[in-house]
Amino acid sequence: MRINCPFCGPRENGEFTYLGDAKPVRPEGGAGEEAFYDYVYLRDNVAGEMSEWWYHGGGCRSWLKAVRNTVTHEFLSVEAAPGAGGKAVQK
Amino acid sequence: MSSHRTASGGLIDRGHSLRFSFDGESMTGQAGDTLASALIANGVKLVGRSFKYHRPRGIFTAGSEEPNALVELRSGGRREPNTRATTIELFDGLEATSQNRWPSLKHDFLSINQLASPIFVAGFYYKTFMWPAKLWESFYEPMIRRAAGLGRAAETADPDHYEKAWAHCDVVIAGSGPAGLTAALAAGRAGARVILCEEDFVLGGRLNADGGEIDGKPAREWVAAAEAELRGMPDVRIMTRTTLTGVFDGGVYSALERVNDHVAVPPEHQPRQRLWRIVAKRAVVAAGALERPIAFSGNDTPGVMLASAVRTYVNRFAALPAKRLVLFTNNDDGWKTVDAVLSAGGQVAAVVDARPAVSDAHRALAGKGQFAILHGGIVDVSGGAGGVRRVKAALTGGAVAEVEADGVAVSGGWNPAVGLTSYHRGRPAWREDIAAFVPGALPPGMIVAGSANGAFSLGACLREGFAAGSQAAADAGHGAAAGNVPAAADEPYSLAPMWHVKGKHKAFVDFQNDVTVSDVALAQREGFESVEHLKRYTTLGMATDQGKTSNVVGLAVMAELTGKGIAETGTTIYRPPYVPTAIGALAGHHRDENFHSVRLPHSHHWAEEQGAVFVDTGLWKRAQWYPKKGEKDWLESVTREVKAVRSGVGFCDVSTLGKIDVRGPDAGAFLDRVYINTFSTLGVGKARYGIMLREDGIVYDDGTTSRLAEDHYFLTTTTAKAGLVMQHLEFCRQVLFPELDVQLATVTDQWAQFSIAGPKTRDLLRELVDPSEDLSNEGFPFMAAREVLLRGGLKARLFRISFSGEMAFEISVPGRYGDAMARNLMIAGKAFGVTPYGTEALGVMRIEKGHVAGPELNGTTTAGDLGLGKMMSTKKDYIGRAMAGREALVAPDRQVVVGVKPVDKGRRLRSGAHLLPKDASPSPQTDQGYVTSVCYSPMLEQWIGLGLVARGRERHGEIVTAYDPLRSETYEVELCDNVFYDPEGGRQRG
Amino acid sequence: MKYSIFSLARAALSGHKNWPRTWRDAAPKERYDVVIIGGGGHGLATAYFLAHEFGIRNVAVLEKGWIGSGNAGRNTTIIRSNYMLPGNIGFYELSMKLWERMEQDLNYNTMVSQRGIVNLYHSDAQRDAYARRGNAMRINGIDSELLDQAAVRKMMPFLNFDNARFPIQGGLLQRRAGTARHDAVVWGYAHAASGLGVDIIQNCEVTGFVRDAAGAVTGVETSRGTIGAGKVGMAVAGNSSRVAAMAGLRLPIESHVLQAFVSEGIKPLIPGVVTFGAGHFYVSQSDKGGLVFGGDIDGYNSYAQRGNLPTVEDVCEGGMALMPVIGRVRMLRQWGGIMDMSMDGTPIIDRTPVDNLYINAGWCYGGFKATPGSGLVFAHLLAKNEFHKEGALFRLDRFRRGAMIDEKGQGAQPNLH
Amino acid sequence: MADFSWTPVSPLQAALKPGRLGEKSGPAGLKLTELTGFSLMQVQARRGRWAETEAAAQGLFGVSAPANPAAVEGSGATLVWSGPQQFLALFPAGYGADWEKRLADAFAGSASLSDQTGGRAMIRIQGARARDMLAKVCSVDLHPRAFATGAAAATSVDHTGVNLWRRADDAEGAVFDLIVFSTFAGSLWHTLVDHAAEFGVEAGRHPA
Repeated sequence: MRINCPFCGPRENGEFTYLGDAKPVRPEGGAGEEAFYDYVYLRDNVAGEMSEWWYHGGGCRSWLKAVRNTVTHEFLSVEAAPGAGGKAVQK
Repeated sequence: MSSHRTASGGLIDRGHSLRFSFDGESMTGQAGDTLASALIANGVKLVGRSFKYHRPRGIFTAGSEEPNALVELRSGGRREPNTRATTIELFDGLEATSQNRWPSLKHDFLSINQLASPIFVAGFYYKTFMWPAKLWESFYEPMIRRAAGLGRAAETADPDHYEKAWAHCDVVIAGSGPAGLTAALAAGRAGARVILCEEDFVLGGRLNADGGEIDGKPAREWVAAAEAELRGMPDVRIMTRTTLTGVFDGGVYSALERVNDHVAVPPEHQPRQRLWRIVAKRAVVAAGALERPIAFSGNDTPGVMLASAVRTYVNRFAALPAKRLVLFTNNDDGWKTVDAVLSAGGQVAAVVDARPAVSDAHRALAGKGQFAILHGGIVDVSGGAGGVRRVKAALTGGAVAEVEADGVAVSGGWNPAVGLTSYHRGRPAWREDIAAFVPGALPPGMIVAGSANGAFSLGACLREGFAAGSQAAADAGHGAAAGNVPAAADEPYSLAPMWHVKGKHKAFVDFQNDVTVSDVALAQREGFESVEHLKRYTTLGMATDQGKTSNVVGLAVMAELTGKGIAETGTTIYRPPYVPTAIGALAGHHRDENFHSVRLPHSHHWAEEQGAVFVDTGLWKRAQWYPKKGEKDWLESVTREVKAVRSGVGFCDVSTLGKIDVRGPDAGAFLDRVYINTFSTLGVGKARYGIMLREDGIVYDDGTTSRLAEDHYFLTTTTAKAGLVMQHLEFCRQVLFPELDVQLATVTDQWAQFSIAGPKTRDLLRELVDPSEDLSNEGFPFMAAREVLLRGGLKARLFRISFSGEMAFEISVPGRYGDAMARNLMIAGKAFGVTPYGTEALGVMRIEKGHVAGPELNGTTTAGDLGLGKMMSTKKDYIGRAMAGREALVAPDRQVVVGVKPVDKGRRLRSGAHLLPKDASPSPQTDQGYVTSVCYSPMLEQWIGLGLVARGRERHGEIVTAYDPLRSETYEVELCDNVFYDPEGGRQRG
Repeated sequence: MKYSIFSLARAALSGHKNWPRTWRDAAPKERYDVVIIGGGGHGLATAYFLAHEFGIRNVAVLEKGWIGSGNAGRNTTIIRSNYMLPGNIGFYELSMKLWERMEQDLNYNTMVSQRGIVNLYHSDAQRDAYARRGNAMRINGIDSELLDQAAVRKMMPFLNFDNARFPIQGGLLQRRAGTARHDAVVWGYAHAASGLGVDIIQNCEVTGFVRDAAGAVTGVETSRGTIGAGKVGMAVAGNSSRVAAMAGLRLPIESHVLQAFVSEGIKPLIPGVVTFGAGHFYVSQSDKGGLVFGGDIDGYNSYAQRGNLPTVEDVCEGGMALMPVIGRVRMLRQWGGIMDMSMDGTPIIDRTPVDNLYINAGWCYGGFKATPGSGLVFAHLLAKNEFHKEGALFRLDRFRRGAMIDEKGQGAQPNLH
Repeated sequence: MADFSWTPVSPLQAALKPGRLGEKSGPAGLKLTELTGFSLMQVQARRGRWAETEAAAQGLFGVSAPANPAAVEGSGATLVWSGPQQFLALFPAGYGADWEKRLADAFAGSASLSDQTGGRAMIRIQGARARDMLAKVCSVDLHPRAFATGAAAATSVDHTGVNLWRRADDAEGAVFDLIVFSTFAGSLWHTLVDHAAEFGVEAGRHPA
């Protein structure tokens, strides 16, 4: 498997660590147990295209959001996490 | 020359003889031979025994698809079981031994299994050996296991080494037959970076056996010219002895290069084999086709061989497998064998052709060779271990003919080698016109050409290969190929499918696993009709050849029985690797001490000089203790180290802690979100202990973090979690809280860090630190942190933190001064009896102080369980806060950290003992926790420990039972506060 | 027909022409009391126990392909009950006891072979963790022994004791652990269940649930038509999320690929099962002589039933580091199975929020050894609508309550379990 | 009280044995040299401050900071890309003692700096077989066209993070520089030497 790091170019997947589904968004602090339960535990786990977090820890240490097909393993896109590098990000 | 060596011809080096032995018998072959061709040249017919029935078997093919001719190659640590004689390049001194026989190949005791073969049918073992139950394990299974397997693994560790490598190209090509070579020429001429992998040690594929004419030249000449042209291209790499074995995602291909299998022992510094990971934009699979047999009674008799293999041995290796041969074919291609045998001076006894008629040319050939053409099929072969003697054929119309012969060549047609094309689970498609499966849905970036694609004529192979090479190069961004497609004839194939012939005796489909036509029928009868059930029930195709010669025949027989047709019946899933691959090669360099890399703290070599004993902690080697002469065991050394610290001063390298620079204007706000406690309010020059949770509310890691400047925190993690915490913090920074302006840098290696502890710590530091620095309790209070100047001009960071509970500091200097720091600490502390201590003493002192560590931070404990619940801020959001409040995580009966000490002060404690109420009998209901950490406390002069115990904090003073059946121990312990030593903490503050 | 050496011998006289089908080839009926989705080991075992233990015989097992085509037919065949935590430990021991009588129960030789498992340890901390585990097993009446290095060496002298990056210090041994012939387990349960009247329906893919006005499940839509059901149990590990989604449920599960490997057959070398404590590698040897081995999951969500090279290399590196005598033994085949990786590494056997729909899922890579226990516990729940005492903690709501059963302590990250 | 002497010790002090290693016949296929005495600063732009960071680099070194994987030769320093909007500033042995302060002043407010001098070792890999050896340990395509002079990569060798970049070729062929975490350096050195052994290695050490 090769992952096309937007910063480094295509790299061997051994350089990356997988976290999982990028769809769940961390609730605001006061959102309560139920919202966090959903965020922490429930997954769509789709057979097909899925956006997901990968960490290029063996390279540029950027978190990447990839869209990958879980049936074919094909990567459709790989983009940097919103806060990768020194980009300014508005809350 | 040997008995079956032809007088001339072939690609062997007749001037270069090689000695070798088979089952201890000495023989001679030539350079350019394989073991198989050399055995054939020496007239050897019997080379192995089958798996189940131990039937005598001979060489069946001339390639990596060989089911029968497996040997043990070499000896001792280099003994290599199940090695196909057909792929072993002959070298001088080669030793090969037949396998799965006892006492000898000719007289094999377990060939009595053949007598029981009426019972030993497919799946028989599922129906028996069940009664009486206990006999299965004591008798039946051991008996089956003794019979298991073919060859033996080596007796000692493999003495050779292996390596792995990466290669990158535009186009990787599997196979260097006519299609592969033209693909390489086309892609190379277009300017593409090309890797051409050839399993064999010469290029050319079937051209080496079947010859033919290309562009008006003999095929071998054309191959030589093509090779020369390719070798002249700087971006074309030709890799012989290299099999493309797997197709992975993203254009990654695995290939096995047998670098030194063709010599007795690899030259020094060279690997035996090399595993390549080839990254290619495009792949051209020109892996050819594999001839398939027709199943008939006695078809496993030594001397029965695929027709194409006969031609390979005769034409390429100048070795005659039979002096008087019967050809059994259902297609024109098989007839090429007649030419080959006659030209080499052999006789053809008869051709049995399954088709009702043959061409005029073939009839003429029969006249010239003076043999009969029998239309029909072979119904029996007689012979035995000594090889084929007579062949009986049933003719169309009912007559039976018998001929004397010493060999049978069989051709049931060709199967494209679809393996590589199917490894992404694309199902091959059935093509009726050639009665074969051709590649179906291909992995991305793959093109198939030539006979691998079902194009069996030489002309078509050349055309498809050239087109595929051009296409692949263009897809990879290169221009058009120069030159014309080499031309050759499109010879007819004219196949009439035939899969098996009914006969009286066993007709084998899978030779190695002894699966017969009747086994397939039995499987069908019992409902194992799916091809996958067929495979699993009969073991068809599961032998070392992966069914390369048997699968299609087997499923064709099944299709006939079910009446479903072959297309609907389908194939089983093809699985990599294409050829079995040595586990050593897949491991490469990573074995023995090189299994994983080693991390050494900067003071390692100094510690080595001190005679330290080291312990593996993750990848680190850490000093565990520093034995002194005369100390009888580790406990004595560790006790001395602890006492020295607690009464004087000692130091320990703690550089393995993860260290992270957290910088930027929002560094404090950032830390507030990742720690349960607050760091934004920490003053510059101060340190604070912090705890991180996972988002599920469980403790993730702990450590001390110091604020060195308004916008700079220095965070430490545990040794074990260093990398993971960095990853987690980057996730927080880049994904969860990207609005915060914070930067993270790993500085674990940058700082050599030492803990200096003991009442005389300040005395030592006053020696080491520049006198201008105020180290007094007021000038440098507990939990202060700042940069200081050392004598001699070096700057260091000094932290007044204590893990040991003593008056202690941690001092950091840039890594390259770590060695000097260790040495200087010895000098500075000499007058105070400074004692270096290792991780054991560190552990003892942390247990004495009741600090939690790895065994308590086990991934299931909450901050509350650890007695640190009060640190959880209620004024801010942080990772894990919401989930930490779930009912079961705050339940009153949770197992929480307590101290444990034996009631009998002389008793040793052991981690892992479970804790039960006093006098309770052990049961799941009475199991209330366990001992997590223990040590001998030199200060308390007894063993002490920490444990996780249900409601533990309410039970201080209670006597409970420590139950340790694994070590046959049961004893009483008292639950107590987890701080055993200096609970008021005066020592570390003083 | 009863299977035995006598029936075999009799059949041999007639050229094995009279063997009946191992299980009946059933066509779907209009309605069943219980429909089990998934003709793997768990589904078939559930059907068997429904019929055999609870007398519910109007049962169908629906399989989208051929029975055993999922993880039942693509695992490394290990059986063991060396668990540590309440919930798991009793359950896996229940399962182990059922393995020990399976041949007699099913009249089918599933080749249960209790040659033991050794989990090697390489550090004091690992030893302590195994001591905790082994003692927990003993407290639950399960055999376990803590071996020192000498004992391991005596048992497996071919391991790398002398030249290792992480020297072997000892191991935790469960002698009753071992292996079983995975396909035979599927066929054995099919054979026995079919004999009790269960309909096993292959090539029948479930495409949806039939719901009544109240939302309760009353049947399933399949590629072979609608089939009514009193209760529906799903046992489709690997695809649990996809099937649950048809009922509108989201699960605390991710699907991951686990690769497994077999070598060419060699003469007996490895006595039982051995796991490497300093790398991702475990191995046993089949009755045919192949080394059956594996390691860690590939680590990314996948439904592809195939993995990638880094994991292959990682596993073989572990193998060579542990036993360098296998350097010249060849890997013959590699394959991948889709694991239902749950959020705490522990399975789910429970009712669902949808009436009449029951779930058996989340087996991570421990599903094979659980087969008989899972069948019995799930059948108990389906038959009585009550939890079996050894399956009472595998609840779906444990994540909401914070009552995770996390043997590895990795938290809500499935690819780390 | 005498002052203490603070002698820096290379992380390769014990591992590196200068001289000919591996295959002894013929000319050495490659040279492996530890470069010592360098200073190294990790520079990470603060949020929204990449332009200022670049300007500061321009002012100090007379070149643009690398915005993509490249190693840029500036006046007095090599700037090696190490991730998005961050780079390593590498100074040769003997660069002025006030280097840290000069950087701190220049990048104040625009970038966060972390001294990594003590945390890395630097190895030069050069010679006719340099690429053949690197192909065994490095998954990056180092073909001269794919990895031109000045190209850099943050990648992993033997599961260890490294920064690798290509300098101008010399008479014997390609020249690569590599920096690695100092506590892994000895292990990596052995790995490199093992993989280079078949080509013959000349091992040495000299100031960066």
